[in-house]
Amino acid sequence: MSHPATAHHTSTGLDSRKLAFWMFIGSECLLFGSLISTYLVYQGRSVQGPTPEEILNIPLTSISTFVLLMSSLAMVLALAAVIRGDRTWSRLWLLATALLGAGFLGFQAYEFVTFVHEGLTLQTNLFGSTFFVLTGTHGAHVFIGVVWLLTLLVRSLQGKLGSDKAMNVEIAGLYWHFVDVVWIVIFTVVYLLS
Amino acid sequence: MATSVAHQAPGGPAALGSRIWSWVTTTDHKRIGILYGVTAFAFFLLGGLEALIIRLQLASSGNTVVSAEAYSQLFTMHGTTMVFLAIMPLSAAFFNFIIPLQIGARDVAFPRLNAFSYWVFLLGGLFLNASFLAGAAPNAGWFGYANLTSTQYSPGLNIDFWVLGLQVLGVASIAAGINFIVTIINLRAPGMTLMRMPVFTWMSLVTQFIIVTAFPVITVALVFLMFDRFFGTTFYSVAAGGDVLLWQHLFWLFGHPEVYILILPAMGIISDVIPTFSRKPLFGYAVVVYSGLLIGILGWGVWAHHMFQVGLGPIADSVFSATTMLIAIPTGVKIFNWIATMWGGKIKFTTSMLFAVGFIAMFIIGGLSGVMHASPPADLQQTDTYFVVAHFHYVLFGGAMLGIFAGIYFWWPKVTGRLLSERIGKLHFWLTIIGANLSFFPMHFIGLLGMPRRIYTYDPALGLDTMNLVATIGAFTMGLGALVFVVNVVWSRKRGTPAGNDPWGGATLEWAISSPPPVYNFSVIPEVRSRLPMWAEDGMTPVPETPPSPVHVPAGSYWPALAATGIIVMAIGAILKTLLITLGGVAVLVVSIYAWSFEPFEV
Amino acid sequence: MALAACSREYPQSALHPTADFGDQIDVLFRTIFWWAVGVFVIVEAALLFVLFRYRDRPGAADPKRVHGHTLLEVAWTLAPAVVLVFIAVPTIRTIFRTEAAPPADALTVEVIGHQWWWEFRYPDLGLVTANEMHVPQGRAVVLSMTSEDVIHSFWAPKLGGKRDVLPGRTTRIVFTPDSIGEVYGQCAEFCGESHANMRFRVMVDAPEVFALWADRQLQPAVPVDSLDEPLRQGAQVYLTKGCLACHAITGVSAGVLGPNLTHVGSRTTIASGILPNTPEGLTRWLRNPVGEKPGSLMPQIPLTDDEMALLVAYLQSLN
Amino acid sequence: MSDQPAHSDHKHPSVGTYLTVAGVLTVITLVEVGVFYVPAFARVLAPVLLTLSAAKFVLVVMFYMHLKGDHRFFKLFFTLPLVIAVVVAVALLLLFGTVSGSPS
Ligand code: HEA
Ligand code: HEA
Ligand code: HEC
Ligand code: CUA
Ligand SMILES: [Cu+2]
Repeated sequence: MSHPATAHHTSTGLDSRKLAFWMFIGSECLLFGSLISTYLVYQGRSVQGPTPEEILNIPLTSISTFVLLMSSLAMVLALAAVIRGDRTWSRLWLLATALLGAGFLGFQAYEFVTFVHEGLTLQTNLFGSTFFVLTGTHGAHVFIGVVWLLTLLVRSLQGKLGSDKAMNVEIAGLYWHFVDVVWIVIFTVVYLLS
Repeated sequence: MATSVAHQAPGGPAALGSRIWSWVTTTDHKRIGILYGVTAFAFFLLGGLEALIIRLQLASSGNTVVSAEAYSQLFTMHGTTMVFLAIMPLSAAFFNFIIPLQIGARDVAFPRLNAFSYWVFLLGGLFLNASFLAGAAPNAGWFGYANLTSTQYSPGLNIDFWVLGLQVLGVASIAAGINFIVTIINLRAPGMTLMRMPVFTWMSLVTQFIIVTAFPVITVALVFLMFDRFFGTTFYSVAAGGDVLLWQHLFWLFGHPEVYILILPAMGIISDVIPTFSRKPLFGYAVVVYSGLLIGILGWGVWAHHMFQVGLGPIADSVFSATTMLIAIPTGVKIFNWIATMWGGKIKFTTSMLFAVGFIAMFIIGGLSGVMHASPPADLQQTDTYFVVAHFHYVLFGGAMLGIFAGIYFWWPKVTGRLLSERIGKLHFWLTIIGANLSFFPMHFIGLLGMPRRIYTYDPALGLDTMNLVATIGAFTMGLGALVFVVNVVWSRKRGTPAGNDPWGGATLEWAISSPPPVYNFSVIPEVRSRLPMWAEDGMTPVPETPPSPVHVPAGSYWPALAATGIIVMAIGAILKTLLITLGGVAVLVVSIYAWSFEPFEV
Repeated sequence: MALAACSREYPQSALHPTADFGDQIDVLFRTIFWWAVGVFVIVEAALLFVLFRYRDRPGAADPKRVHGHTLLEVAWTLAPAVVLVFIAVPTIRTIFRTEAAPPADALTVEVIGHQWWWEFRYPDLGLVTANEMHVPQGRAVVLSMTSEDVIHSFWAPKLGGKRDVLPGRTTRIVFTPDSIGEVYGQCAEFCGESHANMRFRVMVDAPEVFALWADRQLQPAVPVDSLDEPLRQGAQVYLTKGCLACHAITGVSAGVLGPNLTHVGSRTTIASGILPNTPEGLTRWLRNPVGEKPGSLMPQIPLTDDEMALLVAYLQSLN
Repeated sequence: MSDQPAHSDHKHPSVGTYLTVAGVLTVITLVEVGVFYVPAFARVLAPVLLTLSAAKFVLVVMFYMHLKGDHRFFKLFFTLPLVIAVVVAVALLLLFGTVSGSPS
C-alpha cells in the first residue's frame, strides 16, 4: 500500500513491503488459529439446535470452495501477466479474480441468509456464535480482498500498473492466497468434519 | 513532496500553529519516539497516581478513602494503564528513537505507518481514560475474567470502554511490531550483520515478534467479548453451554507472552548500558541473544501457569509447571552474563548504571518468586494474593521500569543534546529503589499471611495493618522519586551539561553522530566492520559532520493521524451505540488509507 | 509456642497449616523457599562482590576485552537446571498427592459461590447452611464446588490452597483437618464490587461436637404459631416484610436467593464474615445491607425500631 | 520502484505449473467431498480429510505464494507463527478435552 522509505536499498535485498506482508500473514495465522480453535473447542457444546449436521450444506459449500480455489489460479495468472507487461490479460485475470471472490461472497451471503431462515443466528447457540464469527471474519477478509483487487484493476485501466508495479500485485496476491488457504482449513474443519 | 535538508530550517521561530502541525504530521522516527516517550510517561504518572490512591486506601484496614466501586476501577485502570499505556509505549519510544540509529538507518521501514501507530496509541489511551469522565472506568481487573464482564454482571459502559480501548491499542501494537521487524531485518547499514546488532535491537526484534503473534489472540478474545456484549452472542455465557475458561486460556495465551514483551526491551537496554559503564564488551553476546530468542519461544508454552487454581488436572499442572520452570534457565543465563560482563571491568556508577544494576538485583527477587509460583501446589497458596502482587511488581517495576529509567538516563543526551543531572538522578535512584523495596517486599508476607489481592478493605483481625502501612510509605517514597525525576527533566532541559556526540564512550553506532541527531541521522551511512564499531580499531567507516550531498527527507503526512482518528471515531460510535458515527469513522479510515496509499512519499 | 502465637496473630495465614493439604503445600513451599534463598544469596552476593571489587578506581588500567567463555556458559546453564530438578520433582509428587482421589468415607460438602456469600450443602446429611462451614476433625472432607453467578475462589489458607469456584464447572478440594478451631477464609478471585467482603469461616469440631451440630442443624425451625409472644411477632415481621421471598427457614419460608436462615442464630458472624452475629450486628445489617456491603443483592427494607428489635430477636433465636 | 529486488533471488513458476497445481487442487477437493460421502471412510474421516487439506494448504503456499524457493525470512515469518498457532490449537483441544478424556 505505502511506499517504503527505502525501496531501492535494503540489507537483505528483499522488498520491505513483501517482508512486512509475510509478517502480517504470520500474525493472521494466530488470528484465524484462535478463531478455529474456539470453534473446535465449542463443537458439540450447544445446548440447543440447530446443529452443524442439520444445517450445513456440503454440496453448495464445495462449489463455493472450488470457486475460491479457482480465484487463486486467476490471481497467479494475473500476476504472471503483470510481470510480462501484458495489459489485456492482467486486466482480465484481475477482473476474474475479483469476480470469483465476489462469487464466493455471494455463496456465503446466500448461506447466511438460509441459515437465518432455518433458525440459526449469531445468538441462537454456541454453534451460531462461533460459526458466524469465524466464517464472517473470513468473509470480511475476502471482501477487503475484492476491493483491493478492484483498486488494482482501476489502476491497470488507468495505465498505472506496468510490470514495474508487479510487487503491488504480488502482495495483493499473497493476501488473496492466504485468505484462500484459510478457507481450505475452514472447509475441512468446519464443514467436512462436523 | 520530499524536502531537502536545506529547507528544513531547524529551530527557526515558526508560528506555534505550524510547529504543532509539524508534530502532527511528522514521520521522523526520532520525533515519533519523543511523542511516544512523553505520552507514555504521562500515562505512567497517571497509573502511579492511581497506585498511590490504592495504597492510601490500604494504608490501614478500615480506610474509606475511596468506595468499593472506585477501588475496582482504580486497580483495573492502574494495571491496564501501566501495562498497555506506560511500559509498552515507553519501550516503543526507545524502539523508535534508538533502533534506526543503532542499525544505521535513515528512518524506519514505513514512516507513515509508524506515525499511525503512535496516533492510534495516543487516541486509544485517551479513549480508555475518557471512561473516568463518563464515571464508568473499567472495573473487572486488568485480565477481565469472563463471565464477570458479561452484560449480566457488568451492565454499565465500564467494560465497553475496556473492550474497545484494548482492541484499538492492539492495532497500534501490531502495526508497530511489523514495522520494526522489517526495519531491523531490512534497513541495517552495510556490514551490520544480525550477529553484529546491538543487544537492545536484538531484544526489540524478539519483542516485536511476540507482539505480532500474541496480540491477535487477545484480539480474538476481545472480539468474542464485544460480540457478547453488543450483539448477544454466547461465547462466554454459561447458560448457553459456554465455558468461562475459554477467556482465561485466550487471555493468558496472550498475557504470558505479554510479560516478556514488557521485560525483553528492558533486558536489551541494560545489555547495552552495562558494557558501556564496565568498559567491557558484553560477556557471551551470542548466548545472551539466543537466550532472548529462547525466552520468546518458550514464553508461548507456559500460559496455564496463571490458571493452576482452576483445576486443570494433575497432568496439565505438571506440564505447565515444568515448562515454566524451564524459562528460569535462559533468564538466569542472562543474569550471569551481565554479572560476568562487570567482572574484571571498570565500573562507573552513573545513574544509568545504577538503574541497570538495580534491575538485576530486583529482577532476581521477582524471578525467584516467579519460580515459586511455577510450582502449582505452592501457587495455590499464592495466586490471587499479595504474594503475586509482590512478584509482578518486582519484575515489572523492579525490572521493566528500572530498565527503562536506565535507558532514559543513558540515551537522554542523545535525544536532547544535554545530560540529565547526575546528582538529582542519584537521588531519584535511591528514592526509587528504597521505596520499591519498602513497598513491594512486605507484600510477600502480606500475601502469605492471608491477604487476597483486589480487596478494597481487609479485616483488622488479619494482623496486616502495619505491613500495609509500610507498603504505603514505600509507594509514596517512589512517588517522591518520580517527582524528583520530573524536576531533573525540567532542570536539565535548560541547564544540563551539553552532551557532545558520545558522553559515555558508548560502543554502538548511535554514538557516532551528533546529539541530537540531524533529521537525516547519518550524513553518510557507515559501513560497519565490528560488533562494537565505536570501540574497535577501524570498526566502521567515518561519518562526516555534514553530508557531502543533500539528503532528502520526506515531508510529513497528515493521513496517518487522520486514519487513527477514523479508528477512534469508530470506537466512540460503538460506545455511544450510534451506528452512524461508527460508519463515519469507517469512511474516514477508508479515505485516509486510499489517500495515504497514493500519496507520493519517498526518502 | 511461638508458632501458635503467630498463628493466632495471623488467623488467615498460609504459613500455619492445620490440615494435611496445607501441610503438604507447606513442606513443598519450604523446600522451594530454601532453594530460592540459596540462589538469591549466591547471585546477589556475586553481584555485590563484582560491584565493589571492580568499581572504577582512579588510575585503574583499562579492562581486558573478554568476549565470553564457553565452559562458564555451559556451567551456568546446567547449574540452574540442576536446582530446578530439585524443585520440580517434589512439585510433581505433591501435585499428584494433593489431587488424588478422596477416601471413600470422606464427608462431602457442596460449596456454592454467590455474589457475595457462600452456600454450604451437606448432601449426605441433608442440611444446608451459609458462610460458616463445620467439619469434623480427623475426617477427610471433599469440597465439591460450583458457582451460581461469576467466578469465585475458595481459600481457607490454614486448610490448604485455594481453588476457583466456577460457574458451569465443578472443582474439588480434599483435606483432612488435624486440629480443632476456627479457620478464616475468604474469596480469592475478584467477583465484583464486594469481593473484599466475601469471607467465611470453617469450624473444625471434635467429631462428637460436629455430630451434635449436624443434629441441631437438621431440626426444623419452631413453627411460627407455637412461638412465644415477642418471638412470634418477630416471625410475623419476617413473614410480612418480604424476607421470605429470598430466604429459607425450614418450615417457615423457602426463598432461594439469599442464605438459608434456619439456624442463622448459631453462626458467629453474618453477611459472610463482615459483622458479628450480635443484636447490634444484625441491626446494622438489616438497616442498610448495601451500606455494610457495597453492591449486596439484599435490598434495604424499611423497618421501624420496634419491628427491627422483634425481627432481630427472632433471628437470634434461630439456633 | 524501478527495480525488483525480491525477484532477483527466486523465479516464479511458469503458467504451466500454475495450471498443474490448480488441477491437483481440484482433484483433491473432489476426493475430499467424495471421501465425505463414502460411508466406508467414516472411521478414518478425520485423518484423511486433515491430510488432504494440509496437502492443499501446502500446495497453495508453496506454488501460488511462491514460498518454495523464496527467501528464508519469508519462510520464517510464516512458518514460525503457523507452528505456534497449530501447537496452541492442539494444546487447547487437549486442555478442553475435545480430543481425549475431559479434565475435571
Ligand atoms: C515483566 C514481567 C514478568 C516477568 C519477566 C515474569 C517472569 C516470570 N514469572 Fe511472572 N508474572 C507477571 C509478570 C512477569 N513474570 C505478571 C504481571 C503476573 C501476574 C498477572 C496477574 O495475575 O495479574 C505474573 C504471574 C506469574 C505466575 C502466576 C501466578 C499466579 O497468578 O498464580 C507465575 C506462575 O508460574 C509466574 C511465573 C514466572 C516465572 C517462572 C518467571 C521467570 O521468567 C523468571 C525467571 C527468572 C529467575 C528465576 C531469576 C534469575 C535466574 C537465576 C538467578 C538463575 C537461577 C535460578 C533458579 C535455579 C531458580 N508469574
Ligand atoms: C508495569 C506495570 C506496573 C507498575 C510500574 C506498577 C507500579 C505500582 N503499583 Fe501496580 N499493578 C500492576 C502493574 C504495575 N504497577 C498490575 C498489572 C496490577 C494488577 C491490576 C489488577 O489486579 O487488575 C497492579 C496492581 C497493584 C496493586 C494491587 C491492587 C489490588 O490488587 O488491590 C497495588 C497495591 O499496592 C499496586 C501498587 C503499585 C505501586 C505502589 C506502584 C509504584 O511503583 C508506582 C510508582 C509511581 C508513582 C508513584 C508515580 C508518581 C506520581 C505522582 C507523584 C503524581 C503525578 C502527578 C500527576 C499525574 C499530575 N499495584
Ligand atoms: C431480594 C432478596 C432478599 C430479601 C428480600 C431479603 N434478603 Fe436477606 N439476604 C439476601 C442476600 C442475597 C443475602 C446475602 C447478602 C450478602 O452476604 O452479600 C442476604 C443475607 C441476609 C442475612 C445474613 C445471612 C448470613 O448467613 O450471614 C440475614 C440475617 C438476612 N439476609 C435477613 C433478612 C431479613 C430479616 C430480611 C427481611 C427483612 C431479608 N433478609 C430480606 C437477600 C434478601
Ligand atoms: Cu467471590 Cu471474590
Ligand atoms: Cu505468566
